[in-house]
Amino acid sequence: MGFYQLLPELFVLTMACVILLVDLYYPQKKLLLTYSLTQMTLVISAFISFWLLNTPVFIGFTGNFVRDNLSSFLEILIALVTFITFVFSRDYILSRGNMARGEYYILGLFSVLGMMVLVSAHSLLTIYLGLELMSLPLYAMVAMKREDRNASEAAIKYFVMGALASGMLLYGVSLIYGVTGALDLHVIAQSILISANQSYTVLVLGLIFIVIGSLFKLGGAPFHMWVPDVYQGAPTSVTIFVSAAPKLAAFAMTLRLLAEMLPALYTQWQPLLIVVAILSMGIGNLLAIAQSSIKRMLAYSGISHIGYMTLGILTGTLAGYSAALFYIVAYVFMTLAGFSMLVLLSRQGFECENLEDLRGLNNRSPWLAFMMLLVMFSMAGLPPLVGFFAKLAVFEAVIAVHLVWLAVLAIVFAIIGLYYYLRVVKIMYFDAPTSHELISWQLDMRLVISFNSLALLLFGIFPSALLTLCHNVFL
Amino acid sequence: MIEVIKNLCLGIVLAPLAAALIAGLLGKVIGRKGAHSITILGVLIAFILSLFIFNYTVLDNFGPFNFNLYTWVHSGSYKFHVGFLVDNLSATMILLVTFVSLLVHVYSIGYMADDPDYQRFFAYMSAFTFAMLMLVLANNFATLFFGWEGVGLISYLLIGFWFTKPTAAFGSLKAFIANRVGDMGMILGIAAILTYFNSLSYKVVFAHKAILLNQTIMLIPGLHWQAATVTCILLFIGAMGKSAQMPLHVWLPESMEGPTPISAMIHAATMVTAGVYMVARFSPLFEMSQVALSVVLVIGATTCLFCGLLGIFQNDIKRVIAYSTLSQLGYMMAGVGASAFSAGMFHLFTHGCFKALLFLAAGSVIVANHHNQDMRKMGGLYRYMPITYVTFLIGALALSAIPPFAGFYSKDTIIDAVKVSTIPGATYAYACVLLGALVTALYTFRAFFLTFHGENNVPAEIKAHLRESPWVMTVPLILLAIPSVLLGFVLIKPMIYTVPGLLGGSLTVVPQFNVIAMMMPDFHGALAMALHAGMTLPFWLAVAGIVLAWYFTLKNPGVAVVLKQRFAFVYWIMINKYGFDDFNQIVLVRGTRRIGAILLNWFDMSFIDGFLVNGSGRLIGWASKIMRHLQTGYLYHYAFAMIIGLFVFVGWRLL
Amino acid sequence: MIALSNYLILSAVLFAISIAGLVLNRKNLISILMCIELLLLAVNTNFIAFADYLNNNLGEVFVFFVLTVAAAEAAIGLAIVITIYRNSHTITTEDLDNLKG
Amino acid sequence: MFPHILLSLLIWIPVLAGILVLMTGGDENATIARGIALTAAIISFLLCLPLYLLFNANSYAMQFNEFLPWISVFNINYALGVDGISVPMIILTNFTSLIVIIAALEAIKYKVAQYLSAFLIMQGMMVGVFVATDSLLFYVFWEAMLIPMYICIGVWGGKNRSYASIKFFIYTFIGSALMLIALLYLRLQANSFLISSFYTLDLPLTVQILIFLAFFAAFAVKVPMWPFHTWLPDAHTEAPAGGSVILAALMLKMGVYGFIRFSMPITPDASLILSWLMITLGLIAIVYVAYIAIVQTDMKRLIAYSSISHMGFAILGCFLVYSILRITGNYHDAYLSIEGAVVQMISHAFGSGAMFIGVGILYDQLGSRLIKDYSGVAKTMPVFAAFFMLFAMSNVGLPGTSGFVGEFMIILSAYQAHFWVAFLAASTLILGAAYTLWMYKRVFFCPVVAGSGVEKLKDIRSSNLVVFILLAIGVIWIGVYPEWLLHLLHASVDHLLHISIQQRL
Repeated sequence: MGFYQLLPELFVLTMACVILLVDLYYPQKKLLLTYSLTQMTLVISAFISFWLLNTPVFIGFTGNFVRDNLSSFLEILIALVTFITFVFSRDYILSRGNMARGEYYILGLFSVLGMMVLVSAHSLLTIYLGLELMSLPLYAMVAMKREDRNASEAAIKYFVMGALASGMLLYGVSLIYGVTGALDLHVIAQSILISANQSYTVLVLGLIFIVIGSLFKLGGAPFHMWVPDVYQGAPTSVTIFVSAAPKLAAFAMTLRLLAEMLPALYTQWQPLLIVVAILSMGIGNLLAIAQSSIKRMLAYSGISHIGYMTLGILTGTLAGYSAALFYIVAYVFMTLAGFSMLVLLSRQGFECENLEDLRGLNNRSPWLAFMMLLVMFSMAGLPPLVGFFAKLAVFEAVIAVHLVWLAVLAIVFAIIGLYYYLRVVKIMYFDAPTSHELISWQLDMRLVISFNSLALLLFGIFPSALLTLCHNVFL
Repeated sequence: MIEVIKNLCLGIVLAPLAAALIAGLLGKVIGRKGAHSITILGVLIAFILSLFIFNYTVLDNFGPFNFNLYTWVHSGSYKFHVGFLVDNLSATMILLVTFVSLLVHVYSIGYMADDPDYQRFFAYMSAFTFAMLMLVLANNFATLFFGWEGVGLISYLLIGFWFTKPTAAFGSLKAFIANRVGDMGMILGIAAILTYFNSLSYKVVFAHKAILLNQTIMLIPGLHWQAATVTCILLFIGAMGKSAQMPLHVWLPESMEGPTPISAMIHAATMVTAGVYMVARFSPLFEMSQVALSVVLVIGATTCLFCGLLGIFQNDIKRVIAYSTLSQLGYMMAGVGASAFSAGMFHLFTHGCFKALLFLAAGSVIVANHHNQDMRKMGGLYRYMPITYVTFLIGALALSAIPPFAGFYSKDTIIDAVKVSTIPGATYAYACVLLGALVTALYTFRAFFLTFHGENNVPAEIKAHLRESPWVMTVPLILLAIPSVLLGFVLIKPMIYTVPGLLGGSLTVVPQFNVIAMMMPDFHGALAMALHAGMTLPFWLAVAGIVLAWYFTLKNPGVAVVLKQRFAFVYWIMINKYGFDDFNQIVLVRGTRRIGAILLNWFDMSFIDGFLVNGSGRLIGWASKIMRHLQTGYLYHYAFAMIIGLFVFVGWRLL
Repeated sequence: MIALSNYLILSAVLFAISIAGLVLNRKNLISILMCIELLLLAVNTNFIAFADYLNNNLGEVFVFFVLTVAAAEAAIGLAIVITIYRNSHTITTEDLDNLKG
Repeated sequence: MFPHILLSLLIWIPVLAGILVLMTGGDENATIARGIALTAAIISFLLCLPLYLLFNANSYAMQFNEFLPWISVFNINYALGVDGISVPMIILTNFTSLIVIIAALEAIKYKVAQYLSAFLIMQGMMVGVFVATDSLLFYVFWEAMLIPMYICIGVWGGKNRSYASIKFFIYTFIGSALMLIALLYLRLQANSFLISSFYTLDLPLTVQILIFLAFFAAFAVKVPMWPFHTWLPDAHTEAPAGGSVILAALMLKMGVYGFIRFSMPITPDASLILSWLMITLGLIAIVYVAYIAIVQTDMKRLIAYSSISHMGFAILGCFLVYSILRITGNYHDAYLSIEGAVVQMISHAFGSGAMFIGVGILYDQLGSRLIKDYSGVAKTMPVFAAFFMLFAMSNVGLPGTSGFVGEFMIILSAYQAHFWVAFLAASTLILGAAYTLWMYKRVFFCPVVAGSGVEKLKDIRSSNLVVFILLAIGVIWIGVYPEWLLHLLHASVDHLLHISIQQRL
């Protein structure tokens, strides 16, 4: 039966239940046990996924489940990213009393489970289930800071839009099902190939719904409206979570739906993605300029990154997919580092949310300023940081399919985007600090953020390993 | 032999350079005495070695020697060297340069005695000698240009020697810029040479000069010009800058802001004559273009007369001499323009001596008067400074071309050469140089009478200290007075009326322009020429000039005042120097600044930077602000945006 | 026998109504939740109709899952609405515009 | 020495030293930071010696090659090598960096470690630009250099530093971003990022022109050519003295280097067709910008504009090649102009770099860069004034100084192309003298105004004196014996010219 292929998912599920019980019945100070168990779970699941890496592709459980390199790789990353997220969450929720509950981790774990299901889903049903399992805890987590009006507002916006999007996705799924009579991705792909022109219109209609549903989760324009509000409104530790790991899962979903299920409709979805990519890059970069809240700015910057990533997918080539994968991985670690920095700079009674709060960071903590500088320049796509090679990879893929104009347009938007990244650096380095309060010294956070940021540099100087990995995932 | 010459030349050139470097860099270490000793030693070495060279080259007639020291630039087809050409022309010229320089160095010990920047001054002077020698000795255009600009630089530095004086700072800048205008022509001329000959070496260029005959160049569409003409005129523009020919003469009067020894050496005897030297040096090229010669002649003659006229109206003793220098440079140019290259060079040599003499004598007067240069506050000085008086008189007589002083021979030769010349413009030029003789005598003796004769107007406190200058200043005067008397008499035959002559094969004259050959039959020796002077117009004009000067300054000064009132307009033009300065200041300087300001403000800052660069920045910022409003914060708008997206996609892909 | 297309049209109409409700309703969050339920019902209708038409029970299976998820969704949605009410004493959609721009 | 890793050492020693310096932390350890930085700079400069000695100037081939696969997926390699054009640039880079670091020893007192580290890292990146033979590696160094420069202008700059630094960054990024697209396109055709593999591509004319324009965007901004020059005065004015020196002496040169290394050999036909445009822009830079320089009131701005004007010569020198070739038909005639361009690049580095340091010295003492705040500085700072005069004269292009050689070679070449081109180019003799010496007159000459602070100025000493002496040696050495530099160039220029004039259509 190959149950061991399911091991990471099963493990996380079991542990989530165990931790739920522990948290309920074992009284603890500072949630230490819950926290450690959660982190341990993530680490172990990552190891299990790692162990499953490079095993032959397994499709089982009546075609609902797939274990391939993409899924294992993304599962590792999801676990890792969540691990980092939780490192930054611990102090954050402890110092904000009403959030300090075990549910935070448990919800997070369930969401991770949803993501894992999503990345290894092989049928429309599992995709839907994974998607919802991932999203529902997220809605709750956004609203966890219960007395915060903005958090609730963000939650309801996220929730309503998310529900709408999954409704659309479902509608598309139902149409595809109606045409092909199947839910298994490969079966659908096969039957579309065989009966090419039959019900083409319905197929395309379904495709459009599916594209909208999946791009919504990624946060591509014009389905991006929730992103800035949620990122800004949610507690920063949740923002890290929302902005990072789910993107990996959503990326996998998009790729499975478009590249695995509907490669035959390539000519139909490519133009859609081109539009989305251009809009995302444009809106993301343009609107980020006008922001004074750094969380919101990073949200818009995230939208633009999704646009660049989409460039890779829309090529419809393996090189493009691997470029997109590389991009999304790079993006996730950049955004992780960016938001983590905000957590690190916040303390009880002070949330580092506005650009102004970074003023003169170089005077207060040169090291952290330097880390943030790396993040910003990586996001801007400057060598020798990983963000540059991410952009390079997608541009390369786009030019390879003779969409040079698109690459030029993307570059133009990158130039516009450069401005606001530079502004962050400017605020940190060139402006005099307004506050001289010491920055709290949490070794774990500092270590993690240093590793994270230096990784951006390291993978920028030696991108080959990661690039090759992303490349091999699709072989 | 050539090795010996090479080493001699190196010695000549490097001795002043080394002296200059030591005096300049280690000035504080070696002190004032050390500075003047080392530089005088350097120039003395150069002078002595020049004598050897002169002996070898001119008297013993070995030579010419042409050699390269090292390759300066080698690029593709072209090789530019640093090298020397020692022939009669350059050998004679370096003798003059080192001689005058030596005397001026000695003289400066006295003149500059009270100056705090003593060492710097001597360093500059030695450096100037170096640059001038490079200019003279060059065997190719690149080296020539090095010396050419080098003397310009040091002239700039020396005019601005007392840089805290605003007028000195202004004068130096003006001198440099005016020279640069000429140099621009010069460098284009050099570029033309390279284009036509693929080489900058004199030897190659002169050997292949026929190349120029078949070439034309189209500067304005439809108008073909002789390559020779264009090249020569471009080079001549360089000469105009350096030799202060109209309209680039404006800097020379300003250069009087420098110390007087400098005026004597640089702005009278040596540097300013470089233009004449260059035209003579390139006589093979100039001879190929009648147009170019004509231009040289007309400009020279014009400068000769009109700058001389200005000298009459000056009250500053140095400025009078400065305008006289301009006028005499005009004579030289007219001479070479008339193809009497040897006559031009002849005047260059004699003028170098008597003008240096005049300046140094004037300097002596100025020192005695405690740096007052206004002649109206002098007068009757002959009683106090007899040596200066006599030497000044000798200089003045030489300048006024009274036989048998040096200036008579050289100037009369030029006037005769212009008279017999047949190239276009010669008649006009003749009129100019003829009147120039009158004018020269007039302003020279006006200055002479005002300074040394008449009523003593020296302020009382200075009068008490009036006395003759120290020997370091008077000895050079005497040494210069000797050639000012004799040089013409001695040199006229060997230099002008002998074939091949003192300057020998350095000069080329084609038969149809050879005015000297036409004058040859009328020459019967130097003495005869002096005796014959009474029969010639220029002599009587000069005498008339002296008499007029005497009449207006000593006999009846009131007439001058009446004339001034009667011809107020002419006087106004004259004291404004024909308006050249105002024109430059208002049209060129202010115009340039205006253009610059317009380009800067309207184009660079407003259009490119303001509109295009920051404009696009602003546009993006504006778009960003506008688009922000799309994100209204209302849930139903967000949903609506998604639906719009849906409809657009559906409509686009399915309809 | 009612033709498949009629079901599809019905579901499309339901879908349209729910979306219209989402877009046009500016007052009450609860009705937005209801619209979302309606949206899922439209999808369910589709699935059932297709399953019946194709003679394939996968669609029906899917419907069960959708219903379950919808229930969970409604629970979370209502919980969020409650926190909103606690914080701002209103559940009017129009008032939720703190986050914008 | 180790020829096989020499180039890597040249790149990475400064970078590693930079990191080391950065780790010394705050200003309490400034002395250590200074020591490390100076040592590293001296070592890298000394490493140029084996580079120069072991370099075979008779071969056009890339030497000291290093080749390691770097990013195999895209076939990007860590490929280094130098030819006769890059060797002088590398020596210049290390020399200038040494100068800047010596000059910073005294002048910089705030965040010393960060300052020195920024410059060391920049130095490594700049060497990288000149030694990379893989175009993407080139691009990485090209862009990476912007970051420390941005920080440098922004942290240690003047009042308007934020604006200037962001403008500098975005401006240069715009250009290079387009270049990236061109590189990616070329790699698609050549299946390799090696620059040499681009030389053999036969591209259709339209493509060539587009690629030329993309490269043009990158290099023209860097040079900077009119009308892409407006970042430079701002950046120069606001940057600290060291930043201005690096900008003027090295970064601008990269634009010209790019034209010689990329544009001309890769797209020869487009270069030929568009050479008129380049020549025109070069002339505009020479004349128009000189006019603007005349009316500047800020010394640094004035020198910045004069830099633009001088770089116009370098551009002119590069693209005159095509006109000369058309007229004389002998490509040996074209050497003069392109080698003139290289000499101009090097010589300008000395002259303007030194002048920027000079203005920095004045600024440190009086806190003003405005010409009108000074008068009679020569009275109180005679040694400084003497050096400044030398550098000003180099800027004016006086024979015997380095500034003359390049201009002379290019003006002479320009005449072969067309009289009026030469005429406009030669107008710099007047205009250059006008703006430089007019400034000199107002700042150094004229009486000292009491109360202006000039009377309290102290003349240069110790480290600044060393800097000036080194620069003065450079200026005079190149001016008197440029053949020392030129002999390195011949073989490589010959090779690149061959490629750059081949018709590929």
